[in-house]
Amino acid sequence: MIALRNGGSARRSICMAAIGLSIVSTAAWAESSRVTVIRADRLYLGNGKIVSPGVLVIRDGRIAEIGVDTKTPDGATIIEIADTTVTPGLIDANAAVEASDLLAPDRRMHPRTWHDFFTPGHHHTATPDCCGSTCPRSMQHVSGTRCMACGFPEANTENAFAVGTKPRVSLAEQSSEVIPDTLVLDTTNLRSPDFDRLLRGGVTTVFVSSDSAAVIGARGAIVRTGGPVDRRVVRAADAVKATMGTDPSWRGGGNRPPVRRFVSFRNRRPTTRMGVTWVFRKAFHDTLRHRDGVETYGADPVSDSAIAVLDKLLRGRIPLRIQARTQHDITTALRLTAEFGLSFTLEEATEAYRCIDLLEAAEVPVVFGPIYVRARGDRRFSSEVEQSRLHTFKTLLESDLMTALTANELREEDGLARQAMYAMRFGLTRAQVLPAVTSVPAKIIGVADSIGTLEWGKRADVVIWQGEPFDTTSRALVVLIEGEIVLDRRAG
Amino acid sequence: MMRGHIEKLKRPKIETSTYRNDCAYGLRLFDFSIFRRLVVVALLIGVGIGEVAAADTTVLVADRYVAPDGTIKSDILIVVANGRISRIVPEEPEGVDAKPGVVDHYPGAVVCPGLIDVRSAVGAYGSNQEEAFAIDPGASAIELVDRNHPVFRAAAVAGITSVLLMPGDGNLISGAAAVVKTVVVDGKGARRDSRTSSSRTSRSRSSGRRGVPGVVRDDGPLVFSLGQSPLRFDRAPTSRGGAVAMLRESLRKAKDGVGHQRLVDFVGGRLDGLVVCDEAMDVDAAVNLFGGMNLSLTLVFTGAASDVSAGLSDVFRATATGPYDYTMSPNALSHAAALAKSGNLVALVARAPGGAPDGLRVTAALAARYGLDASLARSAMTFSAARAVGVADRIGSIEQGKDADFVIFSDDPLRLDARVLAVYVDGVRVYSRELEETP
Amino acid sequence: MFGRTRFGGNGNDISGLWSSERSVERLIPKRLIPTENSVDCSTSITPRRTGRRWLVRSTAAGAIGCHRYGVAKRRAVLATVLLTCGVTVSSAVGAPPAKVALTGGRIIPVVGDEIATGTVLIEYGKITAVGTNVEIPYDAMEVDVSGKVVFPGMIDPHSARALDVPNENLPVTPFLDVYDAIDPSRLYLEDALRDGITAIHVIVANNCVIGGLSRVVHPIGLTPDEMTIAAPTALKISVTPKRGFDRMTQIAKLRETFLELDDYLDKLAEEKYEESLEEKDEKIDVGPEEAIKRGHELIEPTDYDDQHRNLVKLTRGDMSSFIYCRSAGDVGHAVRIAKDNGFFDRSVFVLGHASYKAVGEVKASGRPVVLDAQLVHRERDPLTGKLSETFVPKVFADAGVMFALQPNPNASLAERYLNYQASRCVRNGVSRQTALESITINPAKMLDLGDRLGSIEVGKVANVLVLTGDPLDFNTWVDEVYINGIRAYRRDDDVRLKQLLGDEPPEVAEEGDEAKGSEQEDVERPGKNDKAESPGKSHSPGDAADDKSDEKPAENAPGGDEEGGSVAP
Amino acid sequence: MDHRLESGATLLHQTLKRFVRGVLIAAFALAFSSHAAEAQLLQRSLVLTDARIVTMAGPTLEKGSILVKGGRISEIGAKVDAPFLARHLKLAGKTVTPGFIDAWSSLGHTGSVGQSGPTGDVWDSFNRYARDDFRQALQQGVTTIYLAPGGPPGVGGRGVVVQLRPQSGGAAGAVLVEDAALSINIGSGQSPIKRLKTFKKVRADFRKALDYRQSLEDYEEDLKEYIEKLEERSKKKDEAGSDGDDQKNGDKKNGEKPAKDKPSPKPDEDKPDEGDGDALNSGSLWASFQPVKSGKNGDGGGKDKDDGNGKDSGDDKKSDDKDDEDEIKKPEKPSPDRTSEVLLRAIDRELTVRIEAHRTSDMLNALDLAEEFNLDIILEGATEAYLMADRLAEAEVPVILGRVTRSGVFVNDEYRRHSASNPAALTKAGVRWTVASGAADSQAARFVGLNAQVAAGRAGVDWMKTVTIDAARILGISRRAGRLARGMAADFVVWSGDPSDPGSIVEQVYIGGKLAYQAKGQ
Repeated sequence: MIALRNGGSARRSICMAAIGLSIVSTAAWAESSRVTVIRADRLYLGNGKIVSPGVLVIRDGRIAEIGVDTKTPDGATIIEIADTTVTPGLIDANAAVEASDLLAPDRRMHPRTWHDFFTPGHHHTATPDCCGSTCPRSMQHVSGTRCMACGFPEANTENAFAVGTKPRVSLAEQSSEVIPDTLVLDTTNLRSPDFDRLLRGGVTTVFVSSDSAAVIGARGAIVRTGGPVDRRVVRAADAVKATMGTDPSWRGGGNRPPVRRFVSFRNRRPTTRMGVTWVFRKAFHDTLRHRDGVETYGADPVSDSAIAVLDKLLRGRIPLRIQARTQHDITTALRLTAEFGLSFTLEEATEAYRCIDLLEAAEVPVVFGPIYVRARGDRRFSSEVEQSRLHTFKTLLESDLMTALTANELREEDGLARQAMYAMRFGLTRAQVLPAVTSVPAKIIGVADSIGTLEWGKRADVVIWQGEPFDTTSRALVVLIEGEIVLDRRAG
Repeated sequence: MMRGHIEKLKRPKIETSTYRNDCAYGLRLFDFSIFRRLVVVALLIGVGIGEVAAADTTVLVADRYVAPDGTIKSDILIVVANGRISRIVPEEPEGVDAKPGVVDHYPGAVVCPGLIDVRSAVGAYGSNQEEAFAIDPGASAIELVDRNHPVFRAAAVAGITSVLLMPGDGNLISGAAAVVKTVVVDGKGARRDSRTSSSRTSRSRSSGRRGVPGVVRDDGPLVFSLGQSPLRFDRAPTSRGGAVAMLRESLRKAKDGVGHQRLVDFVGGRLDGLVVCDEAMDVDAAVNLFGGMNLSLTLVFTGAASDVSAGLSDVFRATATGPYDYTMSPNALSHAAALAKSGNLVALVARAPGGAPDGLRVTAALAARYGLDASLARSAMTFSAARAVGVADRIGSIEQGKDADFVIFSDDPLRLDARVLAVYVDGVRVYSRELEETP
Repeated sequence: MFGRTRFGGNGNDISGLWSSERSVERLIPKRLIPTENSVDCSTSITPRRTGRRWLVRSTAAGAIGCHRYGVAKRRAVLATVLLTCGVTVSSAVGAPPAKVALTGGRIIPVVGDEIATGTVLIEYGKITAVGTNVEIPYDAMEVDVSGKVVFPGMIDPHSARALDVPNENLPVTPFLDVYDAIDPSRLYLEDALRDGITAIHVIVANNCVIGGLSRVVHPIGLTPDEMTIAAPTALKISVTPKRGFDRMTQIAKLRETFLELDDYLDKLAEEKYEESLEEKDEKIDVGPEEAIKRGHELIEPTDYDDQHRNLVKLTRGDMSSFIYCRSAGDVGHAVRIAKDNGFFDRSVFVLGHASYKAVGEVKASGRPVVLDAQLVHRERDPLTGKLSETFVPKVFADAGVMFALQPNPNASLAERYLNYQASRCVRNGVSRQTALESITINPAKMLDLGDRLGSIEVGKVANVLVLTGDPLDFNTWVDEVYINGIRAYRRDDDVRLKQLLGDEPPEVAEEGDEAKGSEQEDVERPGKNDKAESPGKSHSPGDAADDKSDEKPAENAPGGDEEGGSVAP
Repeated sequence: MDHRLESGATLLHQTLKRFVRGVLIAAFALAFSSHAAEAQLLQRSLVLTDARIVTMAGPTLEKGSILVKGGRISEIGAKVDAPFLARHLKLAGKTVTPGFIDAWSSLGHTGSVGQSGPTGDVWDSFNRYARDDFRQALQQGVTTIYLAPGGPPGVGGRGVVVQLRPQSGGAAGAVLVEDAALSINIGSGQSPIKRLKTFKKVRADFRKALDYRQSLEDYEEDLKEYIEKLEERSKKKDEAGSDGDDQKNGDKKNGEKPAKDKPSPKPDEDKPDEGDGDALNSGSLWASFQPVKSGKNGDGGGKDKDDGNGKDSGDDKKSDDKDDEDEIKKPEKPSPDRTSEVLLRAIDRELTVRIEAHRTSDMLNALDLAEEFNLDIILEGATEAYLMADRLAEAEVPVILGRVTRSGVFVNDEYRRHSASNPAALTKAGVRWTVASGAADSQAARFVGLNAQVAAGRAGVDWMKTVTIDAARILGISRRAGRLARGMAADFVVWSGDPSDPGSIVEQVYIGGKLAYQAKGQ
């Protein structure tokens, strides 16, 4: 404890020195290539290697050198903080990013149509109340009662700053169950403070996966969490996400029309697991027929543009991800994909501990998470989360499967780092967990050649942690994306 | 104020009595500028060579006027003939070759081009929201116009002489908007002073293709909507992702020449567009969709200053924002200023009749209070607005050859205590405060 | 034990029990130091409750072995325990020793210096020696805790989660006592024990104007009596509007309550005076004003009716109050009302996270505060639209205000641990000592139990945790919990924990699942139709009854005060 | 000795040193202390010079000066004598105006959903930590607001006048006038039929208050009589000695019985069946009505005062007659009715009543109410006032208009006949009016100046007058706010130019002579 205190003060002074140095050195910046040198007590390279103490040299946004005692080039920016660890930027392979900000800046809209006019309170317009929300009825917010307008207090709790936490807000297109022709990126708010929160947790790259409201959902995107908004998208149209289980029947608008509307496009399949399987199978079946020149027909027709994507999927040009939680759904996914010769990445996998053998046999990569005892947010409305276990991730990691860890929609203070913290509490070591949030997800989402580890030539997405990463008392101090500082908490 | 035929000009004392409540104008009477203007008018009478029939010509004389760039300049003399501005004589009386039939003199007042609300539903008869299909480029807002709708009059009295009538923004592509005048000087809905009805024959140049009078542009910009409104109905799309996918698909088809002619024209750059956005991410989506297509687009986006990103002006010719009211946050009220700062042409909207008609001036005043340059704010209601909807060749500024639509304010239109003294449409005075208030 | 006397005539009983040292001694030998232990393993009475949720707590209860009454019931439960996990209990059932020595551990006493390797000696439920050189009595049970950390039991300063329903509908209910609502079968209590919380201040939730009396309890025991550490502790008052109220109404109601109290006292005085005359066979001789004046001296503590008794105590400074202020603006009103009505000196402010803005006012008032479970306050700058975050405890720590932390039962996992909440403080720049105090000695002081709980010091009650590592390290587990010197929890015996961590035999797992599943029934689930399909379900009538008891709070719970139906290991 | 002397000297030296240091520090503090830290006593006097001063108390000074001392304007004019050490503020080209007053505001109000009734004080609902809101209001020159209680239709709570003065610890707002008015809403948020019902209820509340007063007065009288009788008896007792003891005992029992029997639900056991049956069958309807009628009207019972009183006194007399003369019945004190107490203050004109009404029918009702109970009223809203401006002028009722830019198309019933000519019509008829933010939104308060510009522009009057001196007069605070004159509190705003000009900004705001707001970069 005392040591820590001293460390703190020492750190501060070094901090000051570092800042001073960096001011001095900035002058030389513009002339030659931009070089940043990071000195830390430990470098965790993400591939199992540790350099301690270590120096990391970044030149023009790429990692140029990793060494024990490398010479500092002239005019380099030096980041040197006492008692720190450097890791690759964390990668969340299944992040949910909110579509629109719940703490939206208030703007008064005039009623747009008669319809709007007669449903007052439709817009989230009032100033943020003490409850932190911007709901028009925020005046009436009472601790403990759920506001019908904005979902308070849900909107306000620390773990609920993400997608799907506002029930009944649909992100996936609900007019059809097969929508691989839509893009998740279009529903992703690149200005969302969610990205800032991810950054604060040391996450530098995310795969934003489709909402689970459609059987064959939209195509996910790979996005950086920091830097200028127009340079964040790494891959705009990536893997297609399919969903097994009950989510397609009730997420989004739900497949039963609201009361008093008997004629609605919401009157449709699926409402059962049978329906989900039917829609999935029909879609690929139609695609195969289309290939043969036979027109699609019958129930649940698939649009041409969707078929074009599904065709690529069948040819293996677009990766497939399947969300399945229960053992039953996981086996269904395995069965269906075997039928069409598809390979896929498993998402969520809540009950994976029950069917490790099957998964191992099929060599399915798994993006597991988040770890919870009692599901919060939208997940708690699902019946599929009851048999979650705290050891599932450990079991997966110790198996032959390629397993990544994700925080999904959880943004509590430190998101993915916290998931890693949980994993450590439930039986894993730091050395085991670190690849699961860096190099393995990079492999799974197919960006391992540029990020995921600290190696020569890779993109310099780097996190400098105070102390050891994934400790309760440590946090990301500095985050760099492509060698540029995007988060700096050295000052406090 | 002095009005009527030239003989009346010789009795300047009438002018003082008309401003009962404002002694400031009384004092101004003995200003040099007034004196000079009187000289100008006298010269006109003496020197005037009539090209045009005297009865068809109106001469407007005022102390100040709003120039096309939005600044207030002093001393103007406008000759109106055939409903258009035929001459403007800002400084010197030489060269005035019109023999005026009517001379209206507004000492101390500011002549402003007629205000334009570029996002309104004024005069729409019934609902303007078609719900059946999300992509509906065939609809035309001009079909909605009810020329006898009372809100036209309310808008005109507030100084709004033209509005962009928009189809509801609940569709991804809602059809063509229309620009109409709030007063038709020769049609049924016209209101005019007694003197004009007897003394002249008006032209009907404002009549549109479809036979609806008072139309500036009937096949107006194609309206797109990327906000959340198109997602509400019981039809596709229900999500932003779906919306963008649908739009992308139909734009792609239109490029191949498939689809409604308007859409094809739009993609081909022959028709301009208007994109309604709710949030910054909608704007991003619009930039992604339309960027690089080299189109003539106007963004309609009431966002906040923090939403403004650079490069908007590359994609959009103008951005319309508003209406602003007293309840909005500073962040939202600085939106117009932030847009202007990053190089966008800013227009302001009142969204009449949902918003109050004088909301346009309130919006401009609030925008000015929150950082928008005053001249830009004035222009945003007039010339910039006209440019934003592609009618700048006809309305929006006091320039030769343009429609003679004016509002006479007792002071700077941004000063909210300035009153509308008179409104001219097509050179005809359609509202006069003095006449209306003293029966 | 206290139940019948709460409203009854003997007012001394209420306050006396917990404030005097005597009562503690009375508690310990009778309740927690068993003289005999006669658990009859062969008894086979059909259990009333067959919940797995009983396991850990019952084990503890068995260990403590309170045998004053309710033997049959407890035997039944114990029998169940033994049937389901016989091995577990048999190790704990043996008579716990009166003297325990925890040797070889690193001692973090919170008050006083840390001892790298030392011994904590517990005798008859109290800590009698702490240090490196402690002579261990020959009859003490020596527990080797080397490599581990000995830490005082943590204290939850404000919780309604042990109650079946957190709030009464009526706004002003000073006559209520949480005693009547404490549900010893709440899973929350089991969780609390597992997480190292040894004392819980059970108090009605914030949805009230004047709530009821609170009490401090252990998380173990079969009845509220057994659980009680001190009662009644405080009266709950909320300045923040109750559901359906606005601030004006709320404060007007508070004001009127105290005005009405004055009216009542006057009326009572007049009556008393008349009665006294009657006794003397005299006729009334003075007007009402004078009668009231004379009557005030005649009022005895027993005369107050239920509605007003506790309010009188409050206004006379005989009782402390926990005043809830959700937003910063409420703090000023809380201070004013408390000062106007004479209970300021014993008040504790329970603050919402937005209240940090009033830190100046709080500091000036000099009163301690209980902070919101949500430690970060977020708000948007109206000018720039930027989201700003404030770490609330840091603000109070910097101002030097004494504060206590609450666990956040709504969080997904980590914030449920009180020690994790403290470690967040350290991460955000609060000193380690302050953070540790805020979960141990500070809440104890606020509850007027600073001399008995909250630290490892000689003479204090032996509520001690044995941790596997530093309390602020997330990988630390609570290994053992000693309450009143008796081991109430052992991680090795925690069947539910094992089950979640995958160490359990499969049959138990299935049953455990079901218990957990039924916990979640209170949530409306769109996918409910699938439920019947889920394997491994067996419905017994006993279970159904259990489920019902858990459904209620979820409906009425304010601030998500629903049952924490999960193990938070 | 030496030693002591020396130490004494050192002591002296040290004291001197300390003194000097103290003086230095004090001087330093004086010179550099920020506005917040200044104590009232230490506050330096402030001199503003060369400013255009819109006084509202007289003609505008084109180049004037103000001397502020102790938070008040001690001198104002073309030139003032600046005292030594005064802080000088040269404001050439700037305009100084009084702070604007929002006479009907909800700035900082945390909302009202419940019905607190007249016992509610809106100050309880004021969030003193709404820093940003206050700053924005000051930024537009607003320094004083009347905080309206709002709430559902009916008799609401009491409002306060608040000055947006910064307080210690980040809080702001100080009460200028407590209990400024009682708020009644009979105008908005309801259908026309319900509005009438609400009005009926309001009237009933006032009647009830009068009844309550009557019962109190009756009680006072009875009490006097009672005490007299007591004194008489004690005299008698002194005279008679102890021979009346037995009698007293007997009396007591007799006297007690009826008192105990009356409230007990079960009457005599002699006629159990009939009575119960009656009560249950025929009386059930009555039972539900009865308590409302008699219970709420205190002891008098019934609304017909004369009847009730007569009956009561008759009863008293009878019982007196029947019992022994020694038995004295104690008058029962009516239970305190705090709602009525507030309403009585309104009836006594101690409390202004502000009535929100929009439609003509509601405004007429409001005027009737004022006439019936002799209330001192102010009308809020008054959307249709232009239709009955003469009537309002005749009744001498001031009017506070709310938001004046409304479209009249998508609005509620009460605003449907909104007219832009409202301010002009009021001016013409000679009604005292001002314009305020209308309490609909706490954000709107800051734009009260702009709202006034619109309204005054329509009426052709000076807009600044409406939000300063006019508003102050209507609020009854014209002696403390709303104009710049000698002796007034120094609440003023420094504008960069003409306040009417959209380009000019507020540079500084002083409240009570202290800097409350300063624009960034000033």
